[in-house]
Amino acid sequence: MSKLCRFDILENRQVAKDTYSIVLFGDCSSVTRPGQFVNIALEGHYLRRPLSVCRASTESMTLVYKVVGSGTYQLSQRKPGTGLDILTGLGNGFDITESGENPLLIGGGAGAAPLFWLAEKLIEAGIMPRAAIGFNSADEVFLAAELAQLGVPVTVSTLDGSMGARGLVTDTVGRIGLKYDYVFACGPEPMLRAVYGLSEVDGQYSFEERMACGFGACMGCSCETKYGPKRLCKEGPVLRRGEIKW
Amino acid sequence: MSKLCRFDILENRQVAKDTYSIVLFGDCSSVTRPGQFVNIALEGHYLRRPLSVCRASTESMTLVYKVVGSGTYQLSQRKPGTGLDILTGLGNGFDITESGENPLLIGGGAGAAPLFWLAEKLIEAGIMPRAAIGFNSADEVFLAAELAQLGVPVTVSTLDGSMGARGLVTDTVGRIGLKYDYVFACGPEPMLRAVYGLSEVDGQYSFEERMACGFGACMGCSCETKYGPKRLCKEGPVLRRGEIKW
Amino acid sequence: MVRNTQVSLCGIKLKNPVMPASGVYGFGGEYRDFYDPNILGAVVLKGTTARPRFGNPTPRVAECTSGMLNSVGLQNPGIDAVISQELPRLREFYHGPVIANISGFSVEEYASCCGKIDGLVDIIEVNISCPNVERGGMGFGTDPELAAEVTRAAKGATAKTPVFVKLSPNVADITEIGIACQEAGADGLTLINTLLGMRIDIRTKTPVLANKIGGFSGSAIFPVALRMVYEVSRVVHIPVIGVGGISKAEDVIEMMMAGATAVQVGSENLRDPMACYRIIEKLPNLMEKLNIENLVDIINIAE
Amino acid sequence: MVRNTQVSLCGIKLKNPVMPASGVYGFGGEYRDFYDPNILGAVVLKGTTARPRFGNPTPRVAECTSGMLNSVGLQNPGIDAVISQELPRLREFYHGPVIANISGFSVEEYASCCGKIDGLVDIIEVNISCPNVERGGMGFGTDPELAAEVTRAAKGATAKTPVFVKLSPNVADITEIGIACQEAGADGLTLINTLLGMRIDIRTKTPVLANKIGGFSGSAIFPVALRMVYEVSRVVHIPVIGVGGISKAEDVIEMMMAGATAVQVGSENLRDPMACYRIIEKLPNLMEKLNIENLVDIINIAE
Ligand SMILES: Cc1cc2nc3c(=O)[nH]c(=O)nc-3n(C[C@H](O)[C@H](O)[C@H](O)COP(=O)(O)OP(=O)(O)OC[C@H]3O[C@@H](n4cnc5c(N)ncnc54)[C@H](O)[C@@H]3O)c2cc1C
Ligand SMILES: Cc1cc2nc3c(=O)[nH]c(=O)nc-3n(C[C@H](O)[C@H](O)[C@H](O)COP(=O)(O)OP(=O)(O)OC[C@H]3O[C@@H](n4cnc5c(N)ncnc54)[C@H](O)[C@@H]3O)c2cc1C
Ligand SMILES: Cc1cc2nc3c(=O)[nH]c(=O)nc-3n(C[C@H](O)[C@H](O)[C@H](O)COP(=O)(O)O)c2cc1C
Ligand SMILES: Cc1cc2nc3c(=O)[nH]c(=O)nc-3n(C[C@H](O)[C@H](O)[C@H](O)COP(=O)(O)O)c2cc1C
Ligand code: FES
Ligand code: FES
Repeated sequence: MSKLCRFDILENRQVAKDTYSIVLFGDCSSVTRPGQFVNIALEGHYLRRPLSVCRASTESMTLVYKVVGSGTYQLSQRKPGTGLDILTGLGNGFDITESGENPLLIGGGAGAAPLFWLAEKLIEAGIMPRAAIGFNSADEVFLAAELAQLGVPVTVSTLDGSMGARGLVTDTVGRIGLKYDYVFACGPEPMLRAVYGLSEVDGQYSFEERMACGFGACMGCSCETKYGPKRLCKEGPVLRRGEIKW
Repeated sequence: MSKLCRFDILENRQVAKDTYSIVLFGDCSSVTRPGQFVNIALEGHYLRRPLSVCRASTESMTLVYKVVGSGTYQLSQRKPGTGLDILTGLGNGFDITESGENPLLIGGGAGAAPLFWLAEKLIEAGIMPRAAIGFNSADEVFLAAELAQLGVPVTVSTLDGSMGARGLVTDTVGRIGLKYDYVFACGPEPMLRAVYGLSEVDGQYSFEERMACGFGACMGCSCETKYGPKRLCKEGPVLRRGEIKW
Repeated sequence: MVRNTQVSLCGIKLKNPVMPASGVYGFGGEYRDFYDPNILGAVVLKGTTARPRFGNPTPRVAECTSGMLNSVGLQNPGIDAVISQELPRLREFYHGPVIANISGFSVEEYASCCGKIDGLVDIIEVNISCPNVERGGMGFGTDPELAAEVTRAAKGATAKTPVFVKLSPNVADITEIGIACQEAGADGLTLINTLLGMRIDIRTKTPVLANKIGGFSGSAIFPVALRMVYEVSRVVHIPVIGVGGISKAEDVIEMMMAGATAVQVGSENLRDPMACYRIIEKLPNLMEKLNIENLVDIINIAE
Repeated sequence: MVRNTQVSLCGIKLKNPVMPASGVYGFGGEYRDFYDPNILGAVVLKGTTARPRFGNPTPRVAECTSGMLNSVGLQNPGIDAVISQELPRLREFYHGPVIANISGFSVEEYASCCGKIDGLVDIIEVNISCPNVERGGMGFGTDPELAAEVTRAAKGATAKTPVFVKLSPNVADITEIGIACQEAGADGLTLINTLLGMRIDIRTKTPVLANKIGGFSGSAIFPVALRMVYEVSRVVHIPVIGVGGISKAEDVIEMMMAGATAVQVGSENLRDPMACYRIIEKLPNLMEKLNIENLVDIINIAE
């Protein structure tokens, strides 16, 4: 169930190069699963900006976003104490009940944000995941310490080798021969494709697409799947391996 | 000479029904004459809003405006301490050197705002004007006390008779047989026409017109005069009686 | 004083003139999280074609100043599924007037869809902004003769439901098209559909939309829509539904003064899912401020 | 690295591609309070006609969401006064390229004005958005044959100065008009002029403009202008000047990627008299960010 709510900014700080973490106070009752996202109205911008939930409780949530254009730039300049108009509880999110015993969480760049809450939920359900996250360079890395704090074994890759393994996160996973029986992946599409090609292991993949409404009304974000068209904002952003048409 | 400047709001308070007085701090060096105006940028509004200068010193000015639409409403909600992007020093303004010995200042509604500074300047030049100002009703009256404080004899008219004389300001001036040898008029066009018809006395009339630029670039505000077209934002808003085509 | 917001379109009474535009309201269910659709003057369904369509490749939306582009390309499950599944589903929770929006790539397709849905909805809105596949892609909506042909076909295939024709704004003279549709038997007109627009991503140096060019909608286009509604209303005698850039109650009043009997709110719903609710709630208050007793009194009033 | 913003139009070198659009810059003097016009790529003069014109009755501007309407109606002192007074005045303080903008209500008027100003300016921009009085008001800019006729007349009357034709966007297919002008000898094209729009004052229940309908411009129309520049650039081989809704350096880049060799900034100057200055100042910085060395390299790059 989606909901239109006012949130107050509690904190908005830089956590890595061009990357910010924003903590919002308000009604989070519609945010029920990791992998769901919210859609934020920003002054002077016609469309809302979709951002995944990195972490949520009933009355506060954390988003992690990268400044790429004028919307995210404006967001990065917003001060604690000011308010935001947000559409929450969007998308299906990850279903942890389908996970195997040894899931791998794999993520790239700012898109990796949902993995934190996902790890928490898995651990709550008695499953300790592994995580492999990739970035361009050391100064962009975030989430590694937080995941480690949860007890999750984390492998960091950077394209330029300035931290962790050098190369793409999928290269690293392949090279070190990480064993896993299920995968939860989120990040840019080329990364998702690489994960998909890495092994036949089942899993859930979270997609990004340009969106207008974010709640299923405009068909802007549709994706062809093996079981017909799906709206990534509604029947996604998470698709099962078995339905992806690659 | 027009100038684009940042101003800080020092004060913004209601002075009559729907009527506000705003005091602005900033570079007023281009505002040299009563009857000149400024053009204010407001968020979410494509065009600036023209408002006459009610009073100015070198580093602060006062505007008086009536809330009639979304722009003036937004302005009325702006808090002291915040800033405004303003184009100043616009228009020709009144020329007091042309005044007679016994000028009459006549104004209607929010448009009467420039009369205050005009009165001050005339008094500085050794000329004590009379003033006749008109409003719809008592709750809309402003400027009367301020003018009186300068020592200017003020006649107030209200349409509904709730304060001063009942009727249009021009009716009152005619009825009580006010004597004057020059007129400075500002207000809605019907009032200006009535003043024009009241006597053959020479004078200066300040006009309003929908404007885009306010600095002479677009020809949006042109007015046909006996001496050819004039831009009310540049060669106006003040026209001499002798050039008006009525 | 009670403010009367009722209007009527070809005898169909709407409790207020506000409805969502086709394509931003799916088949009626997507806004139930936000408000009860029964407050609407009518519900307008997503554009429907003879066969199911996925539409165009993504990205198929893009942002603009005060507006957006879309190149969704009529994604829909096809007329048969709309009739057998979507309509019954809608009727479960919505009891007001329903307007179907029909598109086609040939005159025959239009006629067939209209015939199938005749009698099952309150108004059929025929969207003639599609390219005509038979005549090499020339738009049905940009040639008065083609527009008339589609109108005649739709009217010929229907007996019970009034047919409105939804016009494209991408023409030099929209009155010509409006008159042609009226003469061909249209019961009403809806205008406007989207303008054609484009955006390029300067970082990637490529068009934002996979389809390159898309339909431009949102508050930005309001003055164009208003002008067209005004022009057409003055030369036809059938009712006009005004659409394009409406985002607030004031816009509804302005569009009706220009000649619209009812209005549709499109893209604004996508950025504010409460848009129609907000507008409908504000109307009586605004009517009071403007001293309007019956909304019907202001239709076409601006001279 | 030094960023090269130079472009050239028919051999005329512009130090940067940014110039004000016709009608928002008077005859060049109005912005001197704000910045030195010599920073501009070129100066474009207010639309000029055979005889002096006051233009339309006021109100003749209106506000819109992210844009404005104007129905100024070509107020200007006439071609003779422009040549004898305005041009010499401009040359006193401005030493760069000058583009004259010529309008007319008959083919003969266009030819006569173009002939008079031939050789006195760097480019003649022929504005064909005016109604054609000879053929009952049909716009010169909405019929390919009329557009070609005006182009031929302008070319026939000139020997020294390149002729650009400025197209109206109020057509179904702008490529048709662009090609017609090119075939008739145009040296370049400028697009777009204003869209037709309207606003009604809901308090007074009357159109805001005395003329009722006016030209719609400003950021709101950018996606339409960009689309048309893209469409036309792909089918002509003469240079295109892009205009419509440009308000920032990013828009300049986007418009050039769509196919424009230079751009004009219109209404944005009216709300921000420093607009051209701000845009020109920002360009090198933005080029650096986008890794563009020479601006000419991005012309028509978006596929
Ligand atoms: C479901 C979903 C979840 C996301 N979660 C995150 C997250 O947790 N952290 C994060 O940093 N980013 C996330 N993104 C990407 C994020 O939405 C974009 O980076 C952001 O919208 C860019 O806005 P902008 O104004 O800064 O950029 P601009 O380029 O100025 O935006 C212009 C338009 O393009 C759209 N857009 C631009 N880039 C993207 C993109 N990559 N995906 C979708 N739309 C885009 C914008 O929404 C806007 O409509 C997510 C996207 C989706 C669809
Ligand atoms: C030279 C000049 C001096 C002025 N001085 C004053 C003053 O001192 N105090 C005061 O209260 N008002 C004054 N006005 C009128 C004032 O500019 C308008 O009331 C104001 O612009 C309305 O803006 P809005 O957004 O509230 O109304 P809206 O109706 O929402 O404005 C819509 C558009 O119409 C224009 N507009 C609306 N009413 C007028 C009007 N009467 N004159 C010109 N443009 C208008 C606006 O500028 C805007 O572009 C002056 C106008 C001019 C031209
Ligand atoms: C995402 C989207 C999808 C649309 N789909 C359709 C459609 O299927 N059929 C149709 O006639 N119009 C369609 N339209 C056009 C709208 O119905 C409307 O005419 C247009 O968007 C202008 O209104 P607006 O400015 O209020 O959005 C669509 C518009 C959008 C934004
Ligand atoms: C006030 C005003 C006056 C204009 N006068 C002319 C003109 O005389 N000749 C002309 O070709 N275009 C004229 N135009 C159109 C502009 O040159 C430009 O094509 C149009 O405004 C779109 O650009 P913009 O969105 O940047 O304003 C005028 C536009 C405005 C706003
Ligand atoms: S973004 Fe509108 S349906 Fe997904
Ligand atoms: S408002 Fe632009 S010239 Fe006066």
